[in-house]
Amino acid sequence: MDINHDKLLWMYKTMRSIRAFEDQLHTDFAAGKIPGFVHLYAGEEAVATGVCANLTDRDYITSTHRGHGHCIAKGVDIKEMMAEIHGKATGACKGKGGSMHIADVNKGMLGANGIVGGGPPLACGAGLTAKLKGTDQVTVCFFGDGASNQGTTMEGLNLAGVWKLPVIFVCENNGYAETTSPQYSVSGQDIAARARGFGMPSVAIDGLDVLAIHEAVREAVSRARRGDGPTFIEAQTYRYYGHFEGDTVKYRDKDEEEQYRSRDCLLRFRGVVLEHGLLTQAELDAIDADVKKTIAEAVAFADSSPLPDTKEILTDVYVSFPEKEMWPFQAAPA
Amino acid sequence: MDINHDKLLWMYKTMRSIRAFEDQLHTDFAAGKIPGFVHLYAGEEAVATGVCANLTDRDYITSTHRGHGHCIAKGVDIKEMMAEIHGKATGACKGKGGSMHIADVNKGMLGANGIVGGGPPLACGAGLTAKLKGTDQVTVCFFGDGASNQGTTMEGLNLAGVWKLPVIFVCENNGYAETTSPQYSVSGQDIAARARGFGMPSVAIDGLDVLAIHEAVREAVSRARRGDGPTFIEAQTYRYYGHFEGDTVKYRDKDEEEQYRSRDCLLRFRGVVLEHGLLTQAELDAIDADVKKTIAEAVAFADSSPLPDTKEILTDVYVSFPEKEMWPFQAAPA
Amino acid sequence: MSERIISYREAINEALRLEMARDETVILMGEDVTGAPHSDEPDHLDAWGGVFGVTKGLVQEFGRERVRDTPITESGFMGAGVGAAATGLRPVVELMFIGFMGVCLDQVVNQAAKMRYMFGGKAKIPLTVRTTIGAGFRAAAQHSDSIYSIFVHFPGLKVVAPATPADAKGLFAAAIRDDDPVIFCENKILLDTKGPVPEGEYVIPLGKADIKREGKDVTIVAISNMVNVALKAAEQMARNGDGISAEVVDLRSLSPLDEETVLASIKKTGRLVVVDEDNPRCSVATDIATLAATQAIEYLNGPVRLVTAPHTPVPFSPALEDFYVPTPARVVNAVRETMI
Amino acid sequence: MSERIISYREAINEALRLEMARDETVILMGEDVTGAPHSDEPDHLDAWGGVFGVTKGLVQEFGRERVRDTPITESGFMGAGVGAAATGLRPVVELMFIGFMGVCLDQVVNQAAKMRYMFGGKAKIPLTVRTTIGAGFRAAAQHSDSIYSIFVHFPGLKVVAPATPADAKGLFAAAIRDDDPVIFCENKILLDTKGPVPEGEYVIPLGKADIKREGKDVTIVAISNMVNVALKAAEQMARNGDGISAEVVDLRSLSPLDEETVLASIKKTGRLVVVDEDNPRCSVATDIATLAATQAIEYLNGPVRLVTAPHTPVPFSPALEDFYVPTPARVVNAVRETMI
Ligand SMILES: Cc1ncc(C[n+]2csc(CCOP(=O)(O)OP(=O)(O)O)c2C)c(N)n1
Ligand SMILES: Cc1ncc(C[n+]2csc(CCOP(=O)(O)OP(=O)(O)O)c2C)c(N)n1
Ligand SMILES: [Mg+2]
Ligand SMILES: [Mg+2]
Repeated sequence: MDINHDKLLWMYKTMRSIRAFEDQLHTDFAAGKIPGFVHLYAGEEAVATGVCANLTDRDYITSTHRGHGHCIAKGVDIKEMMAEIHGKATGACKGKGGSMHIADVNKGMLGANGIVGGGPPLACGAGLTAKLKGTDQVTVCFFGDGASNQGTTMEGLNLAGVWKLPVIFVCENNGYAETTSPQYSVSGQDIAARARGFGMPSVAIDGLDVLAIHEAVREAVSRARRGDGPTFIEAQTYRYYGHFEGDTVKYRDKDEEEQYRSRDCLLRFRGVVLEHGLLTQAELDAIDADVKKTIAEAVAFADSSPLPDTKEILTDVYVSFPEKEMWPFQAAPA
Repeated sequence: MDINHDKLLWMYKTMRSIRAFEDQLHTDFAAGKIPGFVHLYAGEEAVATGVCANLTDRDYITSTHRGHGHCIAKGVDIKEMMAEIHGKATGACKGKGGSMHIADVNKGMLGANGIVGGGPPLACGAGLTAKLKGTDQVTVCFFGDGASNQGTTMEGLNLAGVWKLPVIFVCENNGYAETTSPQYSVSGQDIAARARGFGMPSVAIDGLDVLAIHEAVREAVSRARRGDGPTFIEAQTYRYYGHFEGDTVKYRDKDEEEQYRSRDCLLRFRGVVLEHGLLTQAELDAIDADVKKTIAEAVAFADSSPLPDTKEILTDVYVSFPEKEMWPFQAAPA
Repeated sequence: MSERIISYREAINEALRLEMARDETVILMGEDVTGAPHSDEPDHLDAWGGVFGVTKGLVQEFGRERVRDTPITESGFMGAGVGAAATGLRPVVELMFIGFMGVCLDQVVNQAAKMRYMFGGKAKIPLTVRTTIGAGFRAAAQHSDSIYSIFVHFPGLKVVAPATPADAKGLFAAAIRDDDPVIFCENKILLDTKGPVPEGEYVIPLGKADIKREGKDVTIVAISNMVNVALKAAEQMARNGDGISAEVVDLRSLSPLDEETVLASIKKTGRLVVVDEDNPRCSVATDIATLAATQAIEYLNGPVRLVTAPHTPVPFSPALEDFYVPTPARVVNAVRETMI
Repeated sequence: MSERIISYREAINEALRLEMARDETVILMGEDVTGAPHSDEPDHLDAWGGVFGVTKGLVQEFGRERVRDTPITESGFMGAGVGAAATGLRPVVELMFIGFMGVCLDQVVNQAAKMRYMFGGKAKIPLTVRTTIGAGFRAAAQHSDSIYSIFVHFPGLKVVAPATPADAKGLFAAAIRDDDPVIFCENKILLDTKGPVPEGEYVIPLGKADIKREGKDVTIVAISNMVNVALKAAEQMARNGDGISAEVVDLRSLSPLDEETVLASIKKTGRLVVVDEDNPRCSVATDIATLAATQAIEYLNGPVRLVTAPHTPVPFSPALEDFYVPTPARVVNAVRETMI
């Protein structure tokens, strides 16, 4: 295996961080601490991690409503993420975006997105910037099995193909779009096959195997950096919790979930690295402890952070706009 | 050949009528007689004709901005079409729609459409009605090579596949979307291949050969009537005039056009039917004369018809709506 | 008609159930309107009944053909609704949130809304689009819009936004029966609110505003949940020392607009406040102010006042979102300003 | 600055050329903005320069990478414009007709408009969307809309609609340089109109209305080509026996709105007529009437009058379309009605 030690440590830490972050939110949501719609990534950690292991800060990703894993893997600050989800002024978006809109353009994270299919056109745009500026930056576009049926997604595939953009489409097929399986929603053999119809290299891979994902994406990334255009990767994965927090998950069987849990990406990674002596039990345990601490600190940070001041409601809409036009036809309320 | 004599006569008459109708408009537009955007179908007659030869009045079609041929082949009244294009009260749409919106729902013609990609979702709806009402009606969705890149078109393909709708997608690949060739705009091998990615039977055929089209669509129609779902047909064809009237067609070479004209669908059809003794020269000539008369009558009808009364501006927006709300915040002008 | 206390959610479900039983051309489609369309196991069937549970129980009664889950393909299924409406069905299409209109607007405003006109009256489009509006759900900028104004802007559409369970039932039935395309706006915040609703067939004609509270000093025109905000403000003012008597007009139907009821109230009270949660520019709120400016200016004893959301997207943080949505206090202030 | 007489079309072309020369991050994309993107033969290159020839000659100067034809995939390339803007380009995206917004609205109103806010200010979207508006072209219901009002409705967007060649040049340059997303509305009917336009760099700040004619008896607020209609009406009235002196305010910038200029004029004249070709409900016209009703009611000496299109789609037949678009005669009538 030609992955260096640091990268293996990074992979484990990233997957573990995502899992711990999501488990924490799951608990805190149940306790009534978290407002709004929260879509957890637990179970799918290997995908974001295996993908982002190939990227630098200068590369871009676009994400989805289920974006926490992508954010963490792309290096968005965990404390700021937690504060954002709590609606605090110290959040990654000053509390204005919440779980569905966490972004950090400086880290190349172009935003979670509340619109299914919102990301693929944006990814083409980031790819176009790299192409026109002549950099070797790549953009990864994450989206779900459900999103593969949205016209905007298919337009993105075609446009990236026509313009040979350095974009990698990663379809996270977790078996469900809310309650609906791709068996019902995707016409044709499968999602990867559909992408082939757009003339791009396309593979379906085991989305629970972070090393396999890393490998497939590595190839795609070098293709993109070489200027050879887009690649499509369907990663077959599973989400452990409901579509969003509060979902009672009555549309699938409990044993399906258990079967997937038995193939858990973290368990599997531990097994492989220990078996091959790539990482030690002590290294893994240290990461576990470290992550636990990070998450606890993030919660404490979120808890102790102030709510945004109501004055903040008017800022960040525009770079410049006359302030009195922000309350048209009326005086600003006290 | 198992096409009966009447159908052959109908095919020739239909193609000839479309050609004559379009040539007339081309002349009249140049003379300044025709207002607005007019997209002519000349050159592509075999497609609409070969397709509609398989349909009854109870079947549906959706069309495009280049809809005259579809209308004529589906049986819309030629006089009313001509009057519509002239903006007259006697037009198929009372002069309210014009060339880009000719429709006749009673003939199963669900409208030309000014929005590229507007038709495929509508076609799915007509297919859904047939499916839920348990009739054997089919719907044919005509669209262009350019339209194949529109998200709405691809959504239509997927939805028809998922719901196994009795819809036939006929892509009229005439080599250009305005000035843009599918070589540039369609990523992947070709349009028919892309459709295969949606899991439906898909063929590319010679769109200048009305008999080949008739044959391919016949199979698709029986598949649809049997309840076996959608089919995709890419018909390779060519438009003789500009994208719209007034276009000076500088984006393609004159010899390309001449090459296509040498393979003209009408010429070819005449050759085949005469060679095989299926129709006589006299029959063909009679149709030519007949069509000439029809078109002349249509022009006379359009010319002598009145313009719509300005009162008509308010009608047909709704089935029911308070009349005074039609000029909100103001009195109706005199 | 006998009444029971049921929720806004139940009222809509009941109206849909009754209309589907009454007319077999009425069908429902949308994402997860049953849940688990890939499985026919009874346990899975109807797992959701729509993201807010509004359509629960319908698939058992009417089957998967008429209660139809869709892929995530809003242009596809919205257009299918339009095409089905043009060919003989009476579809109800669920668009989960009004903010998703961006991915399917063409089928609504260029196809459904214009088709009859473009065809010279030769088609009718009896389509009802059910969608949700309203902030306050901590759902952030893309899931909290109330952008009904953009549909009101388009000739060819009708737009309805009920504030009470009874209005929800009666107006939804009317929307389904109507032969024109209707955008029916359900407020997420109201789904659990309860009120008396007539049993059995109950239809409220579209296009009629409803005076939810009579008063003589000021007219407060409000929409959807803002009717409740206006009523609270009116009660506060009645209780207060100043004893202002406010009339609350629930617009209910945004297009067509019941100009008579609004104008009669303005002429009676001589003062106008409009409360609207939608974005302020080019909105139903400015339409109502325009009614006054064009047709009742000589009756006004003070300036018109608007109480709306600011010109910003909907913020996520509860601290900001609660400031975003108009409050009774802001309405009371606005009323005072009309008295200056 | 020296001026020449050039057309509205040439003015836009010139502004784009200058901005592309000045800033290499400025790019143009849209359908057929050159023509024949599949062929590099010089004869084919630039065959169209856009459907109205507005972008002719640019590809020769800036090449196919920066002057970029697109497939018919409006969501795809509009979104690519947004994504490119967020990552360091300054894209100009051509949407051929504003009525096509239905197939790509999400990328404009949910992505471009909201991104900065949702990200807490961590992105800027210097995107300019060029699109065409206006009836009178006999282009029927789907190609004749002037629906800028729906963009004005959305916080996060700016909206501009110039009426003269000089304004077209200056405002387009400003739109490109602006760091927020701007919808720039070119009127098809105005493309061939000519007027004096400064040479070289010329930038008109966004957000400023322009008094195109001074007057003292009535304020006529107008947008785009309606400015010309208003000016004709004003001239007629000046020549007429009644000798009414009308002030014509060209809004130019629809969002942000130049409230000061409009209000100052209303306060001066005491009368207001708004002329707008867009659909009347929830429109810029009702916004202007609302300005008067909320902030200048005590200055009004008569009712506000609106002159707009009817609440119908745009009809095709010239006989109907000419009745659809506001005329000087209707404006004159409306002015008279403010005097009653
Ligand atoms: C345009 C749009 N349509 C519908 C929704 C509602 N919605 C949110 S997530 C979701 C399912 C998405 O499924 P998939 O793409 O498979 O992603 P997953 O949730 O499985 O990660 C739906 C329908 C939305 N947010 N945006
Ligand atoms: C949504 C939309 N985008 C763009 C246009 C402008 N337009 C009209 S026809 C056309 C080309 C269509 O090409 P194709 O689908 O190949 O049909 P053809 O004209 O060749 O018959 C374009 C771009 C439109 N009418 N609608
Ligand atoms: Mg999924
Ligand atoms: Mg074509």
